[in-house]
Amino acid sequence: MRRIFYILLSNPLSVIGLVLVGTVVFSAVFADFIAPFPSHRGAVVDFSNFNQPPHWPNIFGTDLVGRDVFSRILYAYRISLILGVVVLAIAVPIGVTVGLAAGYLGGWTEFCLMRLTDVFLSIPPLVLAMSVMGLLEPTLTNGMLAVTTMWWPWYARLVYNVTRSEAQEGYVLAAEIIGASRLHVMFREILPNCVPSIVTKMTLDLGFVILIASSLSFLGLGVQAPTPDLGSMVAEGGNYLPDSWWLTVFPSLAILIAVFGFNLLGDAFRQVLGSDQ
Amino acid sequence: MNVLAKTAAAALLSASTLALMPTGPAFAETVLRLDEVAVGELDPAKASDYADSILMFNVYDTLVVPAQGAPGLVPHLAESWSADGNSHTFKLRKDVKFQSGNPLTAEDVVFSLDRMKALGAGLSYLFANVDRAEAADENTVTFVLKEPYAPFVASMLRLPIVDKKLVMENLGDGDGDMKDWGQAFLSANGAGSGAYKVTAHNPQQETVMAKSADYFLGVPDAAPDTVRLRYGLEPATVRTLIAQGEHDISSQWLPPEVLKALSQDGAQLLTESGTGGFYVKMNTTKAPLDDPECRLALAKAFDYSAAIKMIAVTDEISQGSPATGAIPVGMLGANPPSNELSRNLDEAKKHMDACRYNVGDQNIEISWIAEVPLEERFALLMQANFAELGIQSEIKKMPWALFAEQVSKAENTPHISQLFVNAVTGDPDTLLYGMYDSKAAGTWQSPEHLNDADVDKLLEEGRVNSDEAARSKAYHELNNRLMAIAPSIYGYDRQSVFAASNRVKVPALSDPSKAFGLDGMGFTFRLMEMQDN
Amino acid sequence: MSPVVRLLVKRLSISVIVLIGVSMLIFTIARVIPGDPARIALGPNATTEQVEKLRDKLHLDEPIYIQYGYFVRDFAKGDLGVSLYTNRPVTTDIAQFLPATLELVIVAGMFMIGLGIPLGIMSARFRGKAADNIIRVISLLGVSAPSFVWAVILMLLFAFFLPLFPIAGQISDTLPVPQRITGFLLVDSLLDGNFRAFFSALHHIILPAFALALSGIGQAARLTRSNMVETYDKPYIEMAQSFGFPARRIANRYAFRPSLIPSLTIIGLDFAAMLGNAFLVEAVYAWPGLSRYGVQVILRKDLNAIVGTVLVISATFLIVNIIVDLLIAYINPRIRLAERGGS
Amino acid sequence: MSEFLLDIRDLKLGFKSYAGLIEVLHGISLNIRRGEKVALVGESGSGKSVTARIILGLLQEFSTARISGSVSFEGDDLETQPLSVRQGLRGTKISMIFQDPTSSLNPVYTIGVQFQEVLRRGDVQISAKQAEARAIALLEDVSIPEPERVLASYPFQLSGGMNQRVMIAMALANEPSLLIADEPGTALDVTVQAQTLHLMRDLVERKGTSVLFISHNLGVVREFADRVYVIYKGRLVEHGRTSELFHSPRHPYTKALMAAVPRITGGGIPDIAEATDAYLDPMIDHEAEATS
Amino acid sequence: MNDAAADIRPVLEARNVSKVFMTATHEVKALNAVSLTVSRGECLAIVGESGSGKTTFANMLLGIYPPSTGELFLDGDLLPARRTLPLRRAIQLVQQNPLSSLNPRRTVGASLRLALDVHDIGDREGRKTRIGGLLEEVGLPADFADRYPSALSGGQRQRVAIARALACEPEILVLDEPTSALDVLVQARVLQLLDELRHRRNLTYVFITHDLGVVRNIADRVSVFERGNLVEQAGTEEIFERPANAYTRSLIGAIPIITDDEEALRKKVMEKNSAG
Repeated sequence: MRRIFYILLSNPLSVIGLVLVGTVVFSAVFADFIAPFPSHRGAVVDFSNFNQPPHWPNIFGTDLVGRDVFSRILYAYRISLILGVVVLAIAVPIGVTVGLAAGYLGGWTEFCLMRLTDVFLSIPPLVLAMSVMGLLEPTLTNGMLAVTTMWWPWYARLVYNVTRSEAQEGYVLAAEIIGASRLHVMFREILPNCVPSIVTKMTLDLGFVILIASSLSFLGLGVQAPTPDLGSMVAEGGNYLPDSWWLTVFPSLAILIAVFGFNLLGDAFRQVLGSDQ
Repeated sequence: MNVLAKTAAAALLSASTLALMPTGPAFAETVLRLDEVAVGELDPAKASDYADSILMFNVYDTLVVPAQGAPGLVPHLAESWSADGNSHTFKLRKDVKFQSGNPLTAEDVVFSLDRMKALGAGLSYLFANVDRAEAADENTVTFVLKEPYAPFVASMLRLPIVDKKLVMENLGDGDGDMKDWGQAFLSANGAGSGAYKVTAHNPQQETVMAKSADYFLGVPDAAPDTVRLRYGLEPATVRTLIAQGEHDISSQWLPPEVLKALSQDGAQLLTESGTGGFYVKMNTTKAPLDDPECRLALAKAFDYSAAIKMIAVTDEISQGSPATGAIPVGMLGANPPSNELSRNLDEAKKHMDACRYNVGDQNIEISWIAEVPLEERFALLMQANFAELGIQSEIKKMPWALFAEQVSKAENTPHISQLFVNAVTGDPDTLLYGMYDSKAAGTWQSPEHLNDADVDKLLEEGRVNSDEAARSKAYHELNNRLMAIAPSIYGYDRQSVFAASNRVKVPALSDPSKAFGLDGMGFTFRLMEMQDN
Repeated sequence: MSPVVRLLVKRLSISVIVLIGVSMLIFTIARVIPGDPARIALGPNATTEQVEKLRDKLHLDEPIYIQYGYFVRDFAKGDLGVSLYTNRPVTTDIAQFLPATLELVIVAGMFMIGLGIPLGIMSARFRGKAADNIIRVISLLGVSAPSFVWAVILMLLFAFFLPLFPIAGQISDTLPVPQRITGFLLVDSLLDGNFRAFFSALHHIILPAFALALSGIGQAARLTRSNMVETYDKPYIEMAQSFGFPARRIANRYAFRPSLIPSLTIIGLDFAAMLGNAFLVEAVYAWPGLSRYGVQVILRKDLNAIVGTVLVISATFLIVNIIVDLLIAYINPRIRLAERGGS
Repeated sequence: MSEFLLDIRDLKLGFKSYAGLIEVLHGISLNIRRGEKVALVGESGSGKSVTARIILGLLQEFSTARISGSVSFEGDDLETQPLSVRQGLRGTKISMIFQDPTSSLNPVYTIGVQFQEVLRRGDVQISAKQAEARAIALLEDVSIPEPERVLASYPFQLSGGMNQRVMIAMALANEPSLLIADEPGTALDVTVQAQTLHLMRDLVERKGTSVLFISHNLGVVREFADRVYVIYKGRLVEHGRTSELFHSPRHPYTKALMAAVPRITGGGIPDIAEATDAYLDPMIDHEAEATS
Repeated sequence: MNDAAADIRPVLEARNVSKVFMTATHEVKALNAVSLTVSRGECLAIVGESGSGKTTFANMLLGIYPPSTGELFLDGDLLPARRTLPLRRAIQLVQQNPLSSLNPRRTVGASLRLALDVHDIGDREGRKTRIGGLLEEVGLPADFADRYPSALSGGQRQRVAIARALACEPEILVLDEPTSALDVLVQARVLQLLDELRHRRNLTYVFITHDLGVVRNIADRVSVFERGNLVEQAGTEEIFERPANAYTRSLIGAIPIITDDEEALRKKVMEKNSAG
């Protein structure tokens, strides 16, 4: 543990990542307390103060119906994080099971599962999510479904590759020779050794889920108004460029900061956990 | 590796020199560039929206056109017309040739009507009443109606005449004698007699049109030589292009803030005053909106002045003016401008109390059309307004195609839909019949699914009566009835505002004495003037 | 049969299987969704009879596997149905719009490879030093924003505030469009000998391609770096160092090429992912490509067009992957000369 | 000019880490005369490989490494030399042979290409044709049949023994005065290892190359080296002429090491006690005693 | 050294065992009609260089894959292609590389416990003490059960691997180069441990190695494999004093040696080689 902290804290980039992620998570969790206008997460209209550039107390300006952009960004973080966590909570177990089974059992199991994975992987991720999302109703639940559909194959791929190399390791042979069941070998012997790669990827992916979800919303396939969503904010604000720049620039920066933070942290984990072995 | 680096370096190098290269026009002809959000439908029988209309009015001709700066119709392809009971006879000009060189005859008019009715798309419902058309001779054509229809002649504005010979030469695969009625051909090519002919059509990008040299009315030199109608440009793109002098006329769908910014940058604002309005439509078959009291409550709770504020572009120009009732000001049967609708929360609450539903239990779905960003703001406005009555609501964004599909069934139609509707011929019948007649329920115009005997009766009266005063009375009564049962919230009377560069002069959109009383006619390119610069 | 040919045959056959899977998947999604495709196709004013007639014609009342059968039959005839968005056969639309997207993606791919890989090499060579940290932050930033954010930002900076580049479209509208030969404007204009058009097209493509490439550049740099750093731990690098080869030569020659083999697969995937991200960039730059078409048809639930677009994009994706595999086989002598097969 | 080709004095090495400075070498001094084959023998982790890398200057590039002491080559203290000079020695005056020949050759280039690069280090002007001729001659020196075929091959196409010979030929291609051999052939089969070692010994003797031979295998050291240094946990514990040292090991650690090697003459498995503090006793230098 | 030859009945027998592997392009014959027996309590060394087939043979003993042709017998019973749990339990393995043979993410105790759980040895309570006992039997403190392999030295890990194999209470241990990754001092101690365990538990060893020095000191009999063929088989002393096969002699000739006695022996063997 000491070593892990040492490595994390000795690299300024990791520290920045930690700070950024901490800020984002903190904002999302305590949005109710931080946001100067908590009611602006919903359908509030205030035509006495609409489309205003940054000023006090609307430090990021107001949108076209007079809502505080800063407050909405905080709530948008909340939605993004929920989406990211839910997507990963579903996609990771599916992908991991598929990857373990394909990588360890081999043969026809491997062929069928990996071809299935290939099918999902050969539709560019965004296109797949868009198709699912576009054909269903654009809601948060469907958004999660769409992003999950495109996400599990990556874990299947990752775990498959790790499993294939881990299966060559002596401890797997040892367990087999002792007579351990296949399930034991897969989940108790191999899986723990996939955990570092999975955790690293999950950290990076929390950022990328936010990114993809915002891309979907950008195309009009995301969370619906009045729920605050970073991608939709950029997309809608984009209509008013360059005059009402604050409508686009701040949500864009918000995406950048969150994803950047998760990426830095993911990199740090990769460094720490990668050198663990 | 080195090869890659060199390629990249070369690419960058050329990129930097490129920025310095002049990209002026290659030849000295005038180009008009405008845009629309939707793809223009080239097939005139399928035309229905604004982009389609622009194409139709320039590539094709109609028997009559609206008078400029005044109500009524003036001859165009037809020299004169007369009515005899349910049959209308038109005398055609003899000097008109299609762009193909084929002469335009009565036979073409008959073909155009048959085709329109056979395809059953676009605005063909305007001709549902027409039993048949007959060509008495080369230049005489008679339309026979099934029943009296007062605005029939006005509906001729929506019957573009198609070059029969050319279409017959280009029939595609299909069943029956007429195969596909030339749909494949006409979706990519023009077959009209209009002042402009289609030279290229890319649904993703643009339709390019060029002056037709031997138009029967002639085309002034000042009119643009080439017109590029671009599709689907982002508002920010249009805003920048106009500011940089690379675009001429924006679509009317630019948000007011963008129009404002452009006008501050020195762009001119063009207007097309309305034959239509912004309607907030309520599904009268779904609880709680099946109770008129509840609908009235919503109508009273709607903040009309906030809506007007939202659409203001400058102090003088707005995308709309306050509504006075179901019929826009200036149209037959409309209330005077002084009768502005306004919000009254107390009355709204009274209506709410009279409503048989308990508001707390109700959740209302407010939809908005994805292609029109402004509607989202109205959705938010309504959500806030209705919340003051204690009504919960959720906002739903709907792409146009999905909306049009869902309204076909009353149970799928959202509680609240927002629509911009206009009279396609300028006559109130073409505005109101499609929206409120019980027989017309379930089209995109009628998400109210209204079924009201009084309304039906008054609509019929307005339709069959040929006497102007009697029609006016019928439409006034209809207006009152529609206010009383409130199938819709009448948001505001609509006016289209376009931002335009100063390279172009469009009298029909800037000079009220030259204005046509019909949406889209203002974009008659031959009447525009390009400035040299 | 040479190993490379064997690899090609194997990859092609797997691709066909995958493509069949993709078509089933997307076809199923497209058919089970709520909404009546016939109603959507005919538009708001159609009568019930017209809708019924079209339902019948489209076999919409048959079980889904029968419908799929019809789809496969039509597909074999090169018929993907008619798009409601453009009212034209989907194949016509795809043929018209695909080249613009490919052109954009290929140019972006050149940026990705031409900038991303050299940055990655530098980063790996100076690992742990300031140059490495700077490059890592830059590439991480590139990865950390979706292409639409970059598209908007670049447009704001270099088309609006600093009007160096055009803001929309594929070529200046004052120029006649070169005769369509390949569909690629850059190629066609050159074949035409029309250099004005060529430079205009190049001028138009740089900003969108760069916006599209930015995350790819970051990705390629990161990947190249991490694989090279791993390669730096290999004994043959130490051996090269022991022979005193200059650090730069060791980086560019000894460490880079072996590390390119694992990198290429992922770079290939990234390249293909740009096909998807093109959706975002084409929307911003009004680029008349297949992705923009894809967004429109998805928003409109234009089923034939969705199925067609997704199939074509997936097929392109698979082809890119096959090309990448062949490239790897070319670079990796172990595959090219594989005589020991599975050992 | 010093009598020693290589003279290491009080070399210390530590690595900075989260747990503070970890000392790896505690001040070792060793030297090699011209034409002499000197072995550095010890267990894994004893510090023998890092010593080789310090001589080559490879370790100096790590920011966490802390090095002190002096390394003189041909009389010049390398630490005071500019980087370019030190780098210039590599592959020309000093070269190295690594443990696993197959993974030490670049997998994506043919032997011929790699050979040519090595020859260019010695002679920048050399043409491709000359390089090939020279490479063929060098490969023949290490008894490689069909050198042309080997030059056209990739490392994975050749056996480990063949790659080992290639590596030896490369290392000696520019006629270095010092060859560092780090556990050569450990990854190979015993018969192959024996053959290549003989071959290498003959070659360096013929060319008069000095060798620093790093190994954990006492048997191999006994057959190859003139002199032996025994290293234990970063300290030299015993030093002497090979025959002397093997005949009468005196340091407790050396003795244990010798005892632990199973003999082919039998005698059962030796009983080896756990490590004792005696292993850290001061160094016993047979030579110093002999001269004094 | 030859005291274990008392029990004559073979515990393990291979009859004409061959193994052919298929690659994409051609067949590789890894083992060619090998027949041999191992007596109870004996240590049989299988000696050969890479590609000799010695590992293939071990893998078939362990049931990782079946022979292509030929049969294997345990206590006179034919070993089936799919092993039952009791058959798996009877033959256990100690691998060459202690770094990879222990799961880095599981504690030593968990690794040992697996064997007890799978074969249902002892009750839940008893397993814990049993694990401690096993560790102590291989010379490690019982509290090592809570450690992860990364906290152990190479020799300690190999001891854990041995304890794990013993946990199954096998009859036969297949030792696949068990000490070749270890330093010479550690090797000696591990070999010592193995020798003790064999006698204490009356185990049968199949000792696979290329190190003839080790063989000389631990094995009762030696089988020499060369390219899939069993080329020579004899008592250990016999092999070293009077090797019959040229390949065996070249192996002996290649061993690095450190004493003059050994040199003399090697010289004797090599002379025979050049003579015969």
